[in-house]
Amino acid sequence: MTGLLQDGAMPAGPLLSVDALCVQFDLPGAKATLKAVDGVSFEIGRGEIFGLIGESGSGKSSVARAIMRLAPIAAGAITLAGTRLDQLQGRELRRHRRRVQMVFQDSSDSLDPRMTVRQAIAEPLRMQDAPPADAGGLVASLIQRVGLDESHLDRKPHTLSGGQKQRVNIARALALSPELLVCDEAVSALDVSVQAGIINLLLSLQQELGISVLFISHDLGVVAHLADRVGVMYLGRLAEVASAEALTSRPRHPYTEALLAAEPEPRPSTHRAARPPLIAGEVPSAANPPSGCRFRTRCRYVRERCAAEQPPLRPVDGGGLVACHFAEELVLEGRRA
Amino acid sequence: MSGGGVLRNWLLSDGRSRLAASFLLAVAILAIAAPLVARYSPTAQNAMPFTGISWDHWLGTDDLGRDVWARLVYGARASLLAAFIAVGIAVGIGVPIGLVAGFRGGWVDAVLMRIVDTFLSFPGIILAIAITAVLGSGLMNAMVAVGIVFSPSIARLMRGQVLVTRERGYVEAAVSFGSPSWWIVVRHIVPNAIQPVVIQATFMLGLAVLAEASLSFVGLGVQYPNPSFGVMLRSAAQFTSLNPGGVYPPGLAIALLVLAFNALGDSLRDVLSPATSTRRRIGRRANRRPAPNPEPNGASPRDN
Amino acid sequence: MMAERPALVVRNLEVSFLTVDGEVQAVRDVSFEVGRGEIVGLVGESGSGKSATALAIMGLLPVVSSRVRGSAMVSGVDMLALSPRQLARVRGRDMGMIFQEPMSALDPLFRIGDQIAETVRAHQRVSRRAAAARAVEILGEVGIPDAASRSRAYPHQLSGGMRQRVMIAMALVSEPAVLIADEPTTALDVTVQAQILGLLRRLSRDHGTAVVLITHDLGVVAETCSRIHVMYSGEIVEACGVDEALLAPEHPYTSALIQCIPRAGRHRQPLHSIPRRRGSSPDVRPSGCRFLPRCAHAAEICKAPQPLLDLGDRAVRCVRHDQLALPGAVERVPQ
Amino acid sequence: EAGGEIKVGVTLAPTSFDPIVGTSGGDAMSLYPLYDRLINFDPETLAPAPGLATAWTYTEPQVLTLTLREGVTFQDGTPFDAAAVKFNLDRAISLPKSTVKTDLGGINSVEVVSPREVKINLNKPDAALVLTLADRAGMMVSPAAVEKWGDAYGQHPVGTGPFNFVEYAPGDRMVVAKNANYWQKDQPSLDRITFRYFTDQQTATNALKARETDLQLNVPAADVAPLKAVSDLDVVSRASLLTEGCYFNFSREPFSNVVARQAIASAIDRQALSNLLTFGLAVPTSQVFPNGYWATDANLANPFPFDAAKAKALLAEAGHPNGLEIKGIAFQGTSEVRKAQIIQEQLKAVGVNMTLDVTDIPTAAKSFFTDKTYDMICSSWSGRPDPSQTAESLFSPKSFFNAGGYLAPGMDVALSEASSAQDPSKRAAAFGKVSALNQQYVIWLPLLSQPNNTAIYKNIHGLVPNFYGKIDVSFLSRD
Amino acid sequence: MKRMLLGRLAALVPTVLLASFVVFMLIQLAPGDPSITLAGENATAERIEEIRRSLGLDRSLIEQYLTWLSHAVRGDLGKSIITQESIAAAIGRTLPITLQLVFGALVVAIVFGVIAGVASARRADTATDAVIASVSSAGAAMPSFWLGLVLVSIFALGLDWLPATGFVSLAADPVRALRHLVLPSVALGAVGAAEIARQLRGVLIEILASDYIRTLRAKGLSESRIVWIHALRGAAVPLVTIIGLQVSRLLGATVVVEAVFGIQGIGTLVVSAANNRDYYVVEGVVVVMALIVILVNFAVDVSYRISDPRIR
Ligand SMILES: Nc1ncnc2c1ncn2[C@@H]1O[C@H](COP(=O)(O)OP(=O)(O)OP(=O)(O)O)[C@@H](O)[C@H]1O
Ligand SMILES: Nc1ncnc2c1ncn2[C@@H]1O[C@H](COP(=O)(O)OP(=O)(O)OP(=O)(O)O)[C@@H](O)[C@H]1O
Ligand SMILES: [Mg+2]
Ligand SMILES: [Mg+2]
Repeated sequence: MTGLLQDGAMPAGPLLSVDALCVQFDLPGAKATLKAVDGVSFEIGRGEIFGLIGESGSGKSSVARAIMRLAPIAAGAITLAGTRLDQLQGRELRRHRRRVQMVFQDSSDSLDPRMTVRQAIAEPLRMQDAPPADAGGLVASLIQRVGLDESHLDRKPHTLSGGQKQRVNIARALALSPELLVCDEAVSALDVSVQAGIINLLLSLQQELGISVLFISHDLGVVAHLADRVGVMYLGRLAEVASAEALTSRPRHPYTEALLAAEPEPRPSTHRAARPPLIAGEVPSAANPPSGCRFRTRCRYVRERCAAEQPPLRPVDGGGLVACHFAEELVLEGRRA
Repeated sequence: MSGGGVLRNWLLSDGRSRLAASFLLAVAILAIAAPLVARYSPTAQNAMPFTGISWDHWLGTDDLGRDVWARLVYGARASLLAAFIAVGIAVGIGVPIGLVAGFRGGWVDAVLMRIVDTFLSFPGIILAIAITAVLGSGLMNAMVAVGIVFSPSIARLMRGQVLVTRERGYVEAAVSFGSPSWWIVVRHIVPNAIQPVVIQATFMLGLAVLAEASLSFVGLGVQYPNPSFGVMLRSAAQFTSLNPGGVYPPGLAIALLVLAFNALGDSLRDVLSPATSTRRRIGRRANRRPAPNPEPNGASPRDN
Repeated sequence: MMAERPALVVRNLEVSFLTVDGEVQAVRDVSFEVGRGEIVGLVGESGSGKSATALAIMGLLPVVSSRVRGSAMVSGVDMLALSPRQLARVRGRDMGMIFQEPMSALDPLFRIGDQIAETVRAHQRVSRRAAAARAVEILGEVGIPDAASRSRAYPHQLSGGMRQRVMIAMALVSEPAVLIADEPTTALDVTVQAQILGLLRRLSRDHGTAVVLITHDLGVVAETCSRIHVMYSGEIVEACGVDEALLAPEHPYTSALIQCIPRAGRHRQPLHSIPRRRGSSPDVRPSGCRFLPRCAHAAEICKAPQPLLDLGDRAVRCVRHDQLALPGAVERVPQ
Repeated sequence: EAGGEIKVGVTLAPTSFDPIVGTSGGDAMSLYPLYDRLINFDPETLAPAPGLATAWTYTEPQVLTLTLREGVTFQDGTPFDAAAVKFNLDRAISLPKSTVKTDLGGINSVEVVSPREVKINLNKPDAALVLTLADRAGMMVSPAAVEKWGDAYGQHPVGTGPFNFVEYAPGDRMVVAKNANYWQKDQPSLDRITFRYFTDQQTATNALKARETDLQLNVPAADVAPLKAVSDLDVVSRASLLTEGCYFNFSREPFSNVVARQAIASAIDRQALSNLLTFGLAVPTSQVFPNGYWATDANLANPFPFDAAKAKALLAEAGHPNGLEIKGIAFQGTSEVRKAQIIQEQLKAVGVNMTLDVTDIPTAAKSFFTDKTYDMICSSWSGRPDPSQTAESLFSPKSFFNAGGYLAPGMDVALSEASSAQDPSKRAAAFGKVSALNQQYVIWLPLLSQPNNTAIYKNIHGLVPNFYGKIDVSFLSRD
Repeated sequence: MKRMLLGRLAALVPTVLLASFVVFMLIQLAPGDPSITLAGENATAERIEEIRRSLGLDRSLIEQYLTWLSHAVRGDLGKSIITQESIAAAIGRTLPITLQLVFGALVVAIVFGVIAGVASARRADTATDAVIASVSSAGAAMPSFWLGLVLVSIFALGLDWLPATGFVSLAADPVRALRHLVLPSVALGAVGAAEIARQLRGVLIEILASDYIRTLRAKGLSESRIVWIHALRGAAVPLVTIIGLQVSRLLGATVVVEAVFGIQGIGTLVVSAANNRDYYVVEGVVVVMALIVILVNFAVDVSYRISDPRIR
């Protein structure tokens, strides 16, 4: 078993492994179903930050919610350190929930407007079978851990700023000492300076606590900054998985290339190669995806085989995984510099 | 400040709800202290009918020579009690049904909502008449009927609220750290879903007062010889030729009571829903206090 | 470029809102101009007054609860001095505006073609049919394929990018001199954002439209605009060419903003984060530099009121601008 | 000037246009224009007067012979003759739905003697029969029409009356038009009458005030004064047989005890009742019949006038020294409920607490008279053309209205004397005895004698009020 | 769309059945009995029992209901126990009257409600708004029969402008019909107008503050076009909902108002039938009313789909 982590101190094997995950939704009215996630597999190592990026509707949140057991899992396996999360039910499921915690995008919606910050952070603790003796002290240390002070504990959410609310959410997610933290667009709604603060916080938490993070964003810059490895999703499938560094400097999938090209960069024109957008049109409907390679309708390298055959996610030289028939032939450009 | 501005301030300011609340409080006190303030028994026929206003009879007497003021005061008792009973029953039936339907969903929801729809498909007063016919006459029975009639709309409202609340992020968060369903319902869903129900219930208090009047008018819900506003209005309405003014004391009492409950409901809604409240308050403040007066340590929506 | 009269000239714009806590000033002393065919960026953090500025120019702020002072000249007419009726006549004809949320900004109950045709007929005496034809034409121009049949679609039947194209078509159908775009791409995917920004650039160039592009994304400004106005707390703190701002910001806030953004080659390194303000209330504003409570370079002199210093091709609201060597988007060779 | 149309406001909609099927006393006013009765009555005395029968004699004590008017035809052209009379009476006795079966219970058979003469054979002497034929039982319907319509006759009434049925919108209005072939010369004067029925008394009054009706029957006491104040409007009041009073449940305590009933009789202040209930218009009475009526004994004094102290004493004597709880019931309707409340309050003053349930008339009547689940109901007696009908109904132990079948000592003798005597003065004396017994044993407690009020615009002429309290508007005329 | 509508119509069947069953049980459970009424004033217990048997009232309730239902589905609502009139005919006679009344009241409610609602939303938080709010609160606070009494005493008896009582069919004589319709329509419609004004104000204020209205302003549309074409169209769904609810309320409220104006509509029919325990009339009327309400709700549902392209 060749894990990505070479460090022998860690127990062997990934913390989380997602195998051929499918998430389906029944469309209201019509009798059709929508495959929001269609056969996605990846692993997250212990202490690793795994980034997931993709355009709106590509199924990022559905993956996250499936891991949280909040979305219906149609097929596939989700294994957390040997436990099949997807097969847990009832009490058993509730017991295991604490092991994976989530920070949601909408920081205010995920806090009950009627609860004080203290109550919100203490709530997961109360829900445990054996609540910790010093819950109060724990709450106080958590709030400081996320960079707020105890004076915030008795406030109601609506008196806090977006960044402060997101800090409270993080504190609450940490209360149960999860092994995996899922951040679904946790910084997307925030101003850049606030976003920077939260990113710094997540980084320091990850480094100090050694927890694994699934970090979802549509902002390639942020994901690339934070993650060890990044998965690129397109229409319910993974197009490419690679280390952040490799992905940005040497993309192997045309979609990744297009994303990099479209990323607006705050650099003076002198330091930036002007490139026309490499991609036209928008993501097709997930209810009725293209045959074969799902990206083929927008791909500038499209060939006949793309419509006929679905490219598997396969290893390529250089360590990454790519779902493109022609990954070896194409010469793709990385970040503009 | 323009004349319009003054009028607007008077009507739209919190004064309106304060006025409503004070009025209701006054009515409640009068009702409780009825024996002290009434001066006569509400059923004593101790004068000629329709004496008109006098020192002995502040609001005159009714068709049986009873003191209208005394009957009004005791009637407030009956009408307020009736309103609260009806709304209590409506909430008591409607909220659990809506909660169960909204939270459980599926066939439970389908069955409950079909029943609710059925009850909603009868014109309310007709259903109330039918239920009163079964339960027998009398104020309490009539208000039980009104409560039953009101309950489906509470159930629908509650269900809708539960459906919305169930999808909120904090509920999902609670699920994600393993909270049991009962906790989520009790701690998150009910407190956050109940607000519109409370507002609606306030409006319903007014509607119940009106329903009491209507049922009394068709002769149901009356407990002779005890007064309620509806009973008084009905009997006064029988003598509009002889005593045209007779319909005003009970009619105005009903209208004012309903008005007060509605105003209270309105202001409750304003206070509870931020969208309208700020708008309204801004408009008011703009007129009243042009100078900036920042409140110290106001909470900010920004930071870092 | 300066030979021509600018398409939009804003002078000393002040906007305040009447709130529960009294009158709150959201925009103060904002002046800028935009020439024909020029795209000017307005950036700043949330609540810095970008939208308030735009809405004030358009005359779209609530009449009851806001106060606007100053002037905004479009084709020689001061928008802020017009009566509501006159304003309605020039809106959409001389000035157009597009908004952030293309879904909620279109009337969901009307076909897009009709919504555009309605705009045409509001300003020109043309037949229904001609207006409809014009709608199809402009839809084609903003890159909507099969415009004739798509014009009969309802907004919800379109994707986000398509809707934003419709918004642009609607704003430009009467060929206004000025277009104000308030975060037009924030709700869109990056790939679509790139397309829309390209479209804006093309249209501005082809029609000579002056564009005010409001965004909080410095990347977007860098790719689209020639000049940038950085707003902080209702004031313009720095105004200059985009490249100058990114290379060598002179206001600490501009610099800090640039430093917040994750950058290639600094994987996992802590990002710069503008420290939290000390006073918690946004309304208790310092009489001196408004950025002072959060500024890393604050000095005693900053407590004095700060005028916008005119430095020729650049304006900065910082007395210490010449004492500081602030980092930009690229490592600078020390001078 | 003959001709024209009038609109009559009535608060009692007819229950049927088939006279023997209808259930309400108020039907008569709507039926009079359509039907003639065998016997009429004198409006002043209620003495029998010629109707379709020009003469009526007891040829034997148990045989009543009627001589019929000549030249009368039904509105559908069917001749009116002895066969028609036999048809009608036989129908009234045999039709399952008939509501006059009891009234005609004394009839054995009906014989056609000649086209103009009918013989009615009785089981026993029945002085009341003649005036019974002045009411709905004497209204003659066309045999041909009954034949034709069968069960639906009620929707297509045909009589010999002065007006033809035109249409009826149930509960709303009935329209009748002049019968050009009416047997009475130059009658009727009007071309058309519209009856408008109102469920609400005030609405009826409003319609009158707004001149949407020309006259209103049975104006309640409360509206008499206000309507009198309207110019052009007359209110005609006339004493009637309608008497307010209370029924007791004799089948159980407390009112199986005569002393308790006497206590109630003493507890009621009739003048106060009149003042409140009728604004002083009704006349206090202790007899079932109104003053001035031939069956009324003007010399009879009330043995239990209002006397609260005595009422209390009687209560104690009856074994209720600490007061009494009784269950009362009242019919729906403004006046009924008011009456009950006034009496409730008056009884309270002597320590009798009466609870009060209010329901519709049939249900209340069943509860009280058939099921006997209440102690007392204060309502009224609407009167009958013949006083014997009244006396039998109220005092005979077999009567429906005698809840508990109480028979006062000597009452049976007095009753049969009253119904079988032929000589009016002897009958009057017998009724005096009946009334005296009623006063003593408080069987039915008479309280007020109600006048009947009709409000009529001054341009309408010919109103003849009567003791019976049911006005016939057929022969009015207008300017 | 058509299939979907048919499907939804079919889904209404159980509601109607349940409604008819509930009413049937309710009225039969009520004390009292039509045979008492039929038996007349001084009937014997045996006579009443005989009538009960002949009416089939001695059978079990379920049996009676099923008999009723088997006739009803064939369109035969039976005959009135008391008057022998065909119930279908009785409803056919009274329903148009009540519907005309309900229609008049709806017109009053919609016209006044929409005008007031729009006016106060456009001038939100001004004196106009305050005055409209006060008037409409007062309108909603008055029992409609009381308002009826007051209107009659002022406009019919006092000023003699309009008739005090009665009813004329619109088909028979439109002018007189309208004169007769005015007062009852106002009495009935006032509450609805107040309700519509209040709710519409709230909805419109929200809509007028929405993004797409801002777009319309930015496009340079006139304010009246924005309000009357765009905003009001946006308010159509809630507006139609309120109107739908009003129909149900009005059908009930006529019971009371018909008495005040001496109109013999379906309300009067059902009340007097209920008083006489004329079971099948009550059942027939209430089921027809429920059917109307259910159909109105269905129509409301359908109109959502028409007025809002997003709902399909
Ligand atoms: N509860 C649901 N019911 C039906 N469809 C859903 C549901 N949740 C998501 N979808 C659909 O599944 C697909 C994937 O959605 P998902 O939210 O996972 O995408 P995403 O990548 O997170 O997008 P975004 O960036 O917009 O958050 C979309 O087409 C979405 O419309
Ligand atoms: N209608 C209003 N009433 C009161 N205050 C307002 C109103 N609109 C805006 N403000 C205030 O004015 C200031 C500037 O707001 P504005 O919307 O212009 O910011 P912005 O720069 O556009 O922010 P964002 O990036 O979030 O859109 C803020 O403090 C805001 O709270
Ligand atoms: Mg997502
Ligand atoms: Mg903005």
